[in-house]
Amino acid sequence: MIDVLYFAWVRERVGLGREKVDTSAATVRDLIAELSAREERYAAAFADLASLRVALDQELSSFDAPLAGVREVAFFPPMTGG
Amino acid sequence: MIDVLYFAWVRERVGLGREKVDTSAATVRDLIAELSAREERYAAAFADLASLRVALDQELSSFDAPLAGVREVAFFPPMTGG
Amino acid sequence: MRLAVQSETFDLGEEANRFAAAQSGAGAIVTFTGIVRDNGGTLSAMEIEHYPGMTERAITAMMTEAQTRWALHDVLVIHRYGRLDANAPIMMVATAAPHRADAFSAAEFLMDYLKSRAPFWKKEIGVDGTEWVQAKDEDEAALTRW
Amino acid sequence: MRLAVQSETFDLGEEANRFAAAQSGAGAIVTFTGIVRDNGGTLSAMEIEHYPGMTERAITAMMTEAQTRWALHDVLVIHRYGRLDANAPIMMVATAAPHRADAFSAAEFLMDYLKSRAPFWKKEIGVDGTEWVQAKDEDEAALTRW
Repeated sequence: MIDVLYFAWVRERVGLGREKVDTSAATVRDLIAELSAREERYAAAFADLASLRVALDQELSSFDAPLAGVREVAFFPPMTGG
Repeated sequence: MIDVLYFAWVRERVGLGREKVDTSAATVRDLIAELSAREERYAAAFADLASLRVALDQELSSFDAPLAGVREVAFFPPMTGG
Repeated sequence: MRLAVQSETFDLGEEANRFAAAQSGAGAIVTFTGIVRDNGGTLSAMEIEHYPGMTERAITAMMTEAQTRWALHDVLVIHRYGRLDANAPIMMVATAAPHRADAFSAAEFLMDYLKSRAPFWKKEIGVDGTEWVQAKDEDEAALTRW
Repeated sequence: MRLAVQSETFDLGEEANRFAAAQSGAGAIVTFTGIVRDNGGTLSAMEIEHYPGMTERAITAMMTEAQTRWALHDVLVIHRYGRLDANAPIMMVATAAPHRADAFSAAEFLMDYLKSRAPFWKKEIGVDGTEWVQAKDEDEAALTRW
């Protein structure tokens, strides 16, 4: 089980901000494929990876990073703070 | 008659901050020569022109500038504000 | 070094004075305050989302890096989240240093990083609806100078 | 645009708040405050001399130039003269702009020019006597970037 978090318009498309996902995906990219296959709202959220960022255990990471040992995955658009 | 002002260590060497000078000096450089010839304290104040600045009627100027029409001449070291 | 990620507003003057009073021997204090622009009356509010935990970690790392790169006495960052009305303060950075160049550089560095590397997302609530603010190329480009 | 050349002290927070409150539509406010450093306890006070009339003219010209070069809403400069104790505020610059880059650049420009083109002369009153502060090459060099 892994905690998956969504922010900003990713959260709005998925329809929730946080969920527990039972997965054996090896990488972030595998997890995205798994979720996108599951329901249309995920496919919509993950349609354009170029406009998405991912953090693993609260550190910015890449879509090819392995999920082994990771407890928290977060998806969000590029940050626009300040 | 021209108002001559001195600031910072120039003022301290000359011994006063402002005086009226009766002069027919054509340029700032002529005025400096005239004052320096008059008394030792002026010669001490004007000894090193490289470390002096001059303003004519409150605008930074040069030692070769003409004094015709000028009412106020000020001598001071490079500024160190802030 | 103090970081506050908060929904409450803050008072620029009060924060600046508290920050300055805590310094000893600093010759230069720079503050930057960001304010919600009303864009000529078309924007009524802004909603800022953050990632509790990661937001604090990311900003703390930026503040630590600023203190490594410049000779600083102290750094302060306040950043709000939630709904902010037009003309309300969004965030503030303050730096204290012996010399002005360090205080200015560190404040600009922190602003550039906060804009595009701190986990905050802004949604504009305008008279014509709401819209997520998109990341700007110029904000990304600003990072290359550091 | 406000310029105050004064012997009285000023309150950073109060001035920053008054400046910010007067703005409308500014997204970015930068303040710089210069403070008398005690140089590790060796400096007890500073005496600042100015040239009444020319000082105001020179700074006004700098402020006008800043407003010409950058998109600014407003500019504030406060500069003190007379005897200033260690840790007292010497001067303050504030800029308000739609965007942060303009606010930062204008504040740095004004600081660089105030340091070496505004008619002020500083004398340090230390435990070992008094000394006029000499102009620094680095302050002169800082002007070349503008």
